This record gives sequence, structure tokens and C-alpha cells, in this order.
Amino acid sequence: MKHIQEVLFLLGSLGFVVGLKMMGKPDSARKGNLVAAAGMLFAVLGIMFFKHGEEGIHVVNNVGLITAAIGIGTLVGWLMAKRVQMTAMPEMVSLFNGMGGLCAALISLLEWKFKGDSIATMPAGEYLAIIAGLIIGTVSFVGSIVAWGKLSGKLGDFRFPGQQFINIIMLLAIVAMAWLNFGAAADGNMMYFYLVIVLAAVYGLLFVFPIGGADMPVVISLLNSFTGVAAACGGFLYHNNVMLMGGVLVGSAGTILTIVMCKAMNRSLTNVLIGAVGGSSAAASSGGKSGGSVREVQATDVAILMKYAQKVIVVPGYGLAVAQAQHVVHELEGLLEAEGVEVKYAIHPVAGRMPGHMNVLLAESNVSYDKLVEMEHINPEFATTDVVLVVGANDVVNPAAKTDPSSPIYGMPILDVENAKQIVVLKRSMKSGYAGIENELFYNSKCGMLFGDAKESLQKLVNEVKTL
Amino acid sequence: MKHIQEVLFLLGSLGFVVGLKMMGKPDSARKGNLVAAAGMLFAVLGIMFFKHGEEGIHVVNNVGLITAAIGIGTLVGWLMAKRVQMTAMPEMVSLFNGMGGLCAALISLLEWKFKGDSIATMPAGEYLAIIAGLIIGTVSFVGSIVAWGKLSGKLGDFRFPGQQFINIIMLLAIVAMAWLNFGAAADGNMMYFYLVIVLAAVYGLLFVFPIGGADMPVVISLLNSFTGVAAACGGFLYHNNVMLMGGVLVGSAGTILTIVMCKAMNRSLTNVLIGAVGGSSAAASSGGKSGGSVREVQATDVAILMKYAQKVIVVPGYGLAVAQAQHVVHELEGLLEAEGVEVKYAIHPVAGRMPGHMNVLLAESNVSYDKLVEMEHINPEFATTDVVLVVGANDVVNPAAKTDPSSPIYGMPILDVENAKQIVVLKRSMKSGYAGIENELFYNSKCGMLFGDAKESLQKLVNEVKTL
Amino acid sequence: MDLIFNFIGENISMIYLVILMVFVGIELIGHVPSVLHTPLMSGANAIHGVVLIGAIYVLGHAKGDDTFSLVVGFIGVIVGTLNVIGGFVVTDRMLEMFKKKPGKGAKS
Amino acid sequence: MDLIFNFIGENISMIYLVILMVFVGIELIGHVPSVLHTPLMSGANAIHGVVLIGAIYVLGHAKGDDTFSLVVGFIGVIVGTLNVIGGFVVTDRMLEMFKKKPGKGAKS
Ligand SMILES: NC(=O)c1ccc[n+]([C@@H]2O[C@H](COP(=O)([O-])OP(=O)(O)OC[C@H]3O[C@@H](n4cnc5c(N)ncnc54)[C@H](OP(=O)(O)O)[C@@H]3O)[C@@H](O)[C@H]2O)c1
Ligand SMILES: NC(=O)c1ccc[n+]([C@@H]2O[C@H](COP(=O)([O-])OP(=O)(O)OC[C@H]3O[C@@H](n4cnc5c(N)ncnc54)[C@H](OP(=O)(O)O)[C@@H]3O)[C@@H](O)[C@H]2O)c1
Repeated sequence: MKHIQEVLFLLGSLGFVVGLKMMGKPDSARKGNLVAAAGMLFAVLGIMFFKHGEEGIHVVNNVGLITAAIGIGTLVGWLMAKRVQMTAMPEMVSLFNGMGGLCAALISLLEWKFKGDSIATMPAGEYLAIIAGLIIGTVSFVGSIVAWGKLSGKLGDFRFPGQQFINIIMLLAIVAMAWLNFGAAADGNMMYFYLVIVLAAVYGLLFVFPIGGADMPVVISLLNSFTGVAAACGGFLYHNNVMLMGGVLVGSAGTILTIVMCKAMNRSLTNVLIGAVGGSSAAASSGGKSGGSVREVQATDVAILMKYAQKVIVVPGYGLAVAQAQHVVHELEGLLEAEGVEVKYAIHPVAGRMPGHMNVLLAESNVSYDKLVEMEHINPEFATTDVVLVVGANDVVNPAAKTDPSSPIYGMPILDVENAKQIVVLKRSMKSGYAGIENELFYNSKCGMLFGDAKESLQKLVNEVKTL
Repeated sequence: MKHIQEVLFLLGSLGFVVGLKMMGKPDSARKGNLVAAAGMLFAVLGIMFFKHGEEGIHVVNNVGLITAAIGIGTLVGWLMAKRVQMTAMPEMVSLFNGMGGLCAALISLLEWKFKGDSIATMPAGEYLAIIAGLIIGTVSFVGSIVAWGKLSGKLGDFRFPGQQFINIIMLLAIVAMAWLNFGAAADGNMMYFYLVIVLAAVYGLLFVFPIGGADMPVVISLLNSFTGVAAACGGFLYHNNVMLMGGVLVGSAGTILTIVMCKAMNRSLTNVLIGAVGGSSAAASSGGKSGGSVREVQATDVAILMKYAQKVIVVPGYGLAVAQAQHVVHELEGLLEAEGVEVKYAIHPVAGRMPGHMNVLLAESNVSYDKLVEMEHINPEFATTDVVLVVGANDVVNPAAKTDPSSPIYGMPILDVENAKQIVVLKRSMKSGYAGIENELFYNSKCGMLFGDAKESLQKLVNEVKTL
Repeated sequence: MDLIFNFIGENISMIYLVILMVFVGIELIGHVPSVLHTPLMSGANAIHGVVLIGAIYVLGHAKGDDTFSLVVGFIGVIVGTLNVIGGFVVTDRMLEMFKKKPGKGAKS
Repeated sequence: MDLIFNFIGENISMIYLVILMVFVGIELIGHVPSVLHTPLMSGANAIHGVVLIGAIYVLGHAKGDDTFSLVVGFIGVIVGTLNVIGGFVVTDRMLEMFKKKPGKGAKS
């Protein structure tokens, strides 16, 4: 039974691959997550209890300490993950991602210390794995914490002139320090090593800070794949296949996922990172400057309109998530259906702040899955729709994407709500959405604005429909 | 530069994976084939000229002999591949596949001889690789040759009672002999080794012989993946990564391809292998027994019908390939288009005898790619079509697939030609097609039969359209 | 050049693994419906928690009197576990919402 | 049991390679339009011609006075080359026919 550890690691790697594959299909997704978790369990058992040694297989040192640490981590992680609000999940993912990055950096730190005198004779590959794990782990850690802070509203945007230039300089500086360290460390000079850590941390800050809060999901996905690469470095260092496999798998899958997310917003990754759009969203108080005038409507009117409609389509957006209005909208849907009105939801692929945001949100309130219709399928239906209720959505219904080539969202596919007979928009003000641009739709003669927090407005509608 | 061979093998493996991926998209398919071929070149260069040895890197022994053999193989292979008729390509693939199987078997044979006295101390894994390569290679070789003989009409079908049972016994016998051989060979007893070879060859015969000639493409695809596995055994034996990668890749891709091919015919792999349908195709002279009567038509009438039609859809089938009528049908298409008739081709996924058979065939005669319409897209169009010209197709237009649950093709999607105003079928007799079953369509009152070889009939139609 | 060839030669099987795994990752994600992208990101996040294995390894090899290493390793194992457990639990919660039989809207 | 564990332990990196490659093969073929199945089969046929490497290896290690091995090896290299060259050329000829820009009909 000498090779039991290898077999457990093999099972672990298999669990990751098969689990991720299963997560790619709605039917098997949840089981896939469990399969991946089982893979992790195998890997942990393998490393703790089946260490190869001269006297055969035994348990690692400090097993009590390790068990205690795992216990603490499990308890805290479990509670955090169970307690978090559905809408706060993206920042939670970011936080956990940061923990992984920190873990990778700490490993490199200790490994460097352990190597001690043998640094001078270290093969280049090994040094590369240690230092890359350190740098990438640190960037991922600091970057994820910043992203978490931004998403949970603790940190604002922050831009400075020449930021791209500075970032490139920073990167070069990190590489230079890492290079110098290789030579210097052999003489016991640790200065460059510490410099690498500090510079990587600063780079993580500078890299994520200027990007608009709304672009954070993309950034998190990218940092996710960074952490994967950092884990792979560890796997390479220890010739540990399960770390290598898991890390590389996440590194590659995460990168593809990032690209796919950008594509769905009709933007390139560089565009997101340089922050051409995202950054301006905070400063977008330019609303209301447009030529035409908007028509404000009252909840009572909207309630009548909907109650006597044949077909109503709800267009949920980021505002629905902010207002936590998913339950009220479901209640409204039930009332209308009871009156014989056909109600559907139009799901734009990038509505909200993460892909599938609206599905997740509405599923939470038990909206039936087949009422959620994807963009391509619902677009032809607007022409036969009496009322479109736009709840906290903005960019995804902005006709500028089709008509104005100078618009930053030009070319992004949108929901053709202007084909419907009546449009009602629920939002708090005339402020713009994520892309920070005007929306002509609000000045459309068919369009009425119901100002106020989405949850409150919907609650009013519910009450009106009930009492009518 | 000690590791140049490894690097070349790595490039080779990459070439295979990337090449196969590119072959999966119509735009890049041809380049993908070249990429895979380049990978092969790297692998060959690596093994011949960059052998690791005690005195560094050098050329293998017998390099003159090897070069000569490669020269002969290249010349013969090139000529055969260039000369072969488009319609004879499946049997050519089968023949080349058999060569690969033979090669794998010969390697195992020699390796066994080289091992000589060290057989007694051989690790189980190594023995497994040698003997599996021998068995699978032999089965693949013999089976491919039989498939080739059948497809090129040199060999007929041959069935015997209890064939499944005998096949299983054979398999068990092979495993038993291989097991006994492991013990016996150490004492210099080679009897079991030879028995393994003979039994594997017989198994290859018995396995493929009873399967109907028309099912050969599926069998070839399966034998293809067998050869891949045999190559992988060699890779395992020599710790040669490029052989391992290439072999496993083909083994897995080939298996999936086989399953996909069966699915497209609405049959399971076991069903194909046991030969439930294929075998009866030869004995299918039961045609003409059906109740109704058929209406025979003349070329002149059909020509008039088509010339004054608005829209004609051609349904090509296996008979078009047999008659080599792809050029004439293209000529007819040109004449009709010149008369203002809209002409399209309806491509059923399993028309002919291999997937994509019709595309390949019609592309050969330069039919424009966007005139070839796949089943799902063309089916709704039949209702607005004046004349459907069924050229040597039978099963793919058999309504029994939809109406008769007892039919062997029940459940297979078919082309809904009976929705058209007029149907004309070009075939030589009332004989059935591949599935060996009656076709109600021929007795449909809208359907006329133009008997004769497809090429001759089409030529007549061309002449008539010209002179009309 | 020599350095690179040596590096490749010495780590050849890891390089194969890395390349193949990159392919697997790309192929797995390339064909996934967009609805699942967020849970998938979260699931991938949990999987890279495998870095925990490395933390256990270093803590498991630290000497009993090397307090610095013990403390750093201890923290490493805690944060690694946070990544793993938090990641899988959050993903499970997200996917729980897809439990209903997906209808027409779930396609593509 | 011990035998199996030992086998796995000793050949662990090859086993990883095999498993990953199986995944790659499945994923690559699973999403291919049916039109390309025949050329793909032919292309795969050419790729397993890599068995030629093994034939070159054995012939390249045969002793100069071992006629039997030289003859068998020689035949092995010839048939292996047939597989490779014939396979790639036939595939190329098949794919040549797809050179036109694929239109609507090529999808799905
Ligand atoms: N899904 C993704 O993966 C992803 C990732 C990153 C970026 N994005 C981007 O995010 C945007 C998504 O478009 P979207 O239409 O969903 O959102 P949006 O364009 O950001 O608009 C959201 C609107 O909701 C309103 N709102 C905010 N809080 C509200 C509340 N409590 N009650 C009512 N209304 C509220 C805001 O207006 P008021 O302030 O006036 O209320 C705002 O105009 C796209 O531009 C997309 O490219 C998407
Ligand atoms: N594509 C694949 O991958 C694949 C693989 C294996 C099996 N199959 C099976 O093959 C069948 C394909 O259907 P299909 O409709 O294309 O073909 P089919 O059902 O086999 O019918 C072909 C017809 O062509 C006629 N024919 C033969 N030679 C001819 C000639 N020289 N001139 C005119 N007609 C000629 C034959 O009738 P006469 O003898 O009366 O002329 C025969 O009825 C399906 O059952 C499918 O499942 C397909």
C-alpha cells in the first residue's frame, strides 16, 4: 500500500475534472459540486494521513495543529457561506478567493524559509515556482480584498493619471526584484525578497482599485484564475499532482470564463481592465440633460394598466438586486396571473452584475424556471406585449446599443422593449446605470417612469392590484 | 540539448491535439490535418535522429533500412491515397487502419522476442502492454481487412448460428491463453504465445464477418479506436509520450465518434455489432410484394415537370454514390437554375454509407455549399416544393420510420418528402435499401418511379431538359 | 536555449499534464450555458482551494520548535480551509436554486 | 489490491496523461458537426499511425545480424508509414472538398 497517497490524489484530480464538467449542465450541476468537494476530501486525507516516509506510510507532523486549523476554517467558512445574503454572494466569492491567494503566498513564504541554505543550489524551475506562487498569490489576495471592499460598498473608485503606465512599471519592477533576489538570497540578503512581496501587494491594489465597482465580477473571475495558477505553482514545487491539476484546471477554466463574461458585455478584457466604461458609472449624474421630457406615472395607473393587460413582461435588472425586490415581484406576478394576465420575465445575459444574476435572484423567490425567457426567445414577443415592466434595468434596454455607434455599449444585443405597447420603468432617479450613459428609452412617448426604490414601488403595485 | 527528443515528442503530441481540434470546424479542418501531420513529422524526426544514449544524442541503428522502409511506405501510401476514387474512400481508410493494427502487432512480436530471458522478471504492467498491443493490433488488422474486403465487394456476408456466444467464448479463450503464456513463456514455452495470435486473428474474422456490409463504416470507426489503443500500449511500453498521447486520443475520440454515428442511425452500438439490421440487406429481394401498385414514369415527363416547377429539391442517397452521378446531377441543377427553377439538395445525416457522405460527394462536383441544406432546415420547405427528385435514396425517405413501430428504422428522423406536390424516385428496381425493408412511399399516388441506373436516368433528364 | 530544453526535459510529464489540463479546462467551459457562469466561477473558486494541500504540507513538515513557521502554517491552513469550505458551500447554495426542472428558458 | 496500488503508483504520471487525454478526446469530438465525422474518422486514423514511432524504435534497436527482427521491423515500418501517409493524404482529399466558404447549410 505504498502508493495509497498517489491513488487518493488521482481520485481527487478526477473529482475536480468530473465535478467541473457536471457543473456545466443545469441538471447535474449541484451533484458536480459535491463530486468536486469529494475530490478535495480525498486530497486532504491523502496529504494528512498517507505521507511517504522512510519507515513507510505515516501521518504528517503537527497533525493536531492542522486539524485545529481545519476545524476553525471549516466552522468560520461554513457560517460565512451560510449566512451571506444571495445578493452578496459575488463579494463572498471574492473574499474566499483572496483567502486562497493568501494561502498560496504563505506557502511560498515558508518554503523559502525552509530552503534556507540550499537556495544557492536551487534549480531554476523550483525558484520560479516559489517566487511565482508568492507574487501571484499576493496580487490575488490584495486584489480580491479590494474587489470585496468595492462590491460591499466599503471602498469607492479611485483613479489616477497614467495608471496604465504605472502598472506596467510596477510589473517590470516586480520581475526585476525577483531576478535580483535569486542572486542576492544566496548570500543571505533578504531585502529583495521582501521588496517582491511589498511590490506585489501594491500592484494588487493599483490593479483593482481604478476598475469600476460594476466590473468587479469580471475582475473576480480573473483573480480566480490567478489563484488557480498560484496553486499550480505549489503543485509544481512539491510534484504534487492534485494541486497541479486543480490549479491548472481553474487557471484555464477561469481565464475562459473571464473572456466569455467580457464577450457577453460586448467588451474586451483590456477594455474592462483599463476601465474605459466601468469607472465612469459613479460620476454619471449627468442624467436628465437630454432634450425631451419624461412622463412620470403613479402606481395606481400602472396597476390598472397591468391588471387589464393580456400579457406583461417583466425586465429585471441590477436595481432589482439592489432593492432585494425579488420576492415582491414574484408576489405581483402571482396576483396578475390570478387575474388571467400572462406574465413572463425577460432575462438579458448580462443584466445585473454577474452572468446568471437574474436567474439566481428570481429562482431564490421560487419564480418558476420556464417563466424566465432568454433574450433571443423573448425579443420577438415584445410586439405582442401590452405592458413591459422594467424593474431596475437600464443598459440592457438602452436603444443606443443599436442606434448610436459612438456609444460605449454600441453593438451589445439588447431587449427590444420599445416594440411593446406600453413601457413602465421602475427606478429611483434619472441616473444612468452601469455604463454611465443616457437612455433615450425614458424619453419615449410610450414610456412612463415610476420613481422610487424598486421594492417599495412594487409593493405599492401589489397593494393597488389587490384593492382594485 | 539532451532533451531535444522529449521536446520534439511534446510538439508532436500538441500537433495531434490541436490538429484534431481544428479538424472539428469546417473552416480550419484542412489546416488541422496539416497540423497533425506536422506533429507526426516531429515525432518521427525525434525517434530517428535524437536517440538518448550513454554517449549523448545519436541516430538509431539501421537508419538506412528505416529510411528505405519509410520511403517505400510513403510512395505506396501516397499513390494509393491519391488514386482512390472518392466513393472508395471508406475502404481505403479501413485498409490503412489495418496497416496500423498490423504495425502494432509486429512491434509486440519483436518486443517479445527482444525480452528473451528477462521475461520471467518482467513487471506485470509491461507484459500487459505487450500482450494487449499484440491482441488488439491483430484483431484490428484482421477485422479491418475483412471490412475492406466487404466494402470493396470482394467478400460477402456470412452468418452462423450462436455467433454471439462463440465470440464471447473466443474472447475468454484469448484472455486465458494470454494468462497461461505469462507463466509458460518464462520456461521457454512459446505455444501459448502463438495461440494468442491465432485466436486473436480468428476473433477478428468472426467479429466483423457477420456484420452487414452497410454497417462497415461504424465497424471501421470502432476498429480505428482499437488501433489507437494498440498504439497507446506501445507508448506505455516504451514510456513514449507521443505514442501514448496519439494512441489514447484516437482511442477516446474514435469511441465517441462510433457512438455518435450509431446515434445518427437511431441504433445502439450493440445492435450494429450483433447485426440486427445490416445483415438482412443482402437478402432483401422481397420488394414489390406490397399491396398497392407503383406508377412508372418516363424521363420526358419528369423533365417537363421539373422545367416548369418553381422549386425542386433533390434528395441524394446511397444510389447516387454507387452510380457516380454527382456530376450529372450538378449539371441538371445548373440547367434548371438557368430556367429560373430554384434547386436545393436535402442532406439527411445518414444518407449514403458514412456520415457526411453526401456532402463530400456533392462537393466533389462543385455543388455550392449553401445549396446543401440539412434535414432540420429543409423539412419545413417540402410543403412549398413542386418536385422532389429522390436520387438513389430509400431508407432516409421511408415513412415507416414515423408510422410503423415494428419497423427496424422506427424512430429515425426522415426527410418529409411526401409533403411535396410531386415525387420522382430514381432507382434501378423495387429492391429495398440498406435496412432491407419495404418503402410505402413508392406506392404513394404522388410518387412516380423512373427506373434505371441513376447516372443514366439523370443523363436522360439532362438531355430532355436541354432539348425541350 | 539549453536551459529551456533542460527545464522541459526534466519536467516533461508535468508539462504534458499542464497542457492537457489547459485543454480540458477550455473545452469544459466553452460549451456551458451562460446561466451557469456565476456558479461555475464559484465552483472553480472552491477547486483552487486545493492550495490547502500545500499549506498542510508545509505545516506538516514544520519543526515543533519553529514557532514562526507553525504560526504562519497555521494561518495558511485556516485561510485555505476557508477557501475550500466557503467556496463549496456558496456554490451549493447558488446551485440549489437551479433544482427545478429546467424548462425551455434554460436552453442555449 | 497491493498489485493494483503498486501499478498505479509506479505509472502515475502516465495514468494522469491517459485519463486527461480521454477527456480531451471526448470533448473534442462531442461538439463536432456531423458533416465532418467521416474526415474526422480518417484524420484520427492517420494519427494512430504514430504507432510507426514504435516500429522505428524496434527496428532501430535490432542487431545487425538478427535477420528475423530486421525483416519484421522493416515490414512494421512500411505498414506504419502506409497508415500515416495514406491516412493524412486521404483526409486531405476529403477536406479539400470543404474548402468553399461554408454557408447556412454547414451549421449544426
Ligand atoms: N451581468 C454581468 O455579468 C455583468 C458584469 C459586469 C457588468 N455588467 C453590466 O451591468 C449592466 C447591467 O445592466 P442593467 O440594466 O441590469 O443594470 P444598469 O444598467 O446598471 O442599471 C441599473 C439601474 O437600476 C437602478 N436602480 C439601482 N438601485 C435601485 C433600486 N434600489 N430601486 C430601483 N432602481 C434601482 C439604477 O437607477 P437609479 O439609480 O436611478 O435607481 C440603474 O439605472 C450592463 O451594462 C452590463 O454590461 C454586467
Ligand atoms: N451515412 C452513414 O453513416 C451510414 C452508415 C451505415 C449505414 N447507413 C444506412 O444507410 C442508409 C442510407 O439510406 P439511403 O436512403 O441513402 O440509401 P438506401 O436506403 O441504402 O437506399 C439506396 C437505394 O439506392 C438504390 N441504388 C443503388 N444503386 C443505384 C444506382 N446505380 N442507380 C440508382 N439507384 C441505385 C437502391 O435501389 P435499387 O437497388 O433498386 O437501385 C437502394 O434502394 C440508412 O438506412 C442508414 O442508416 C448509413
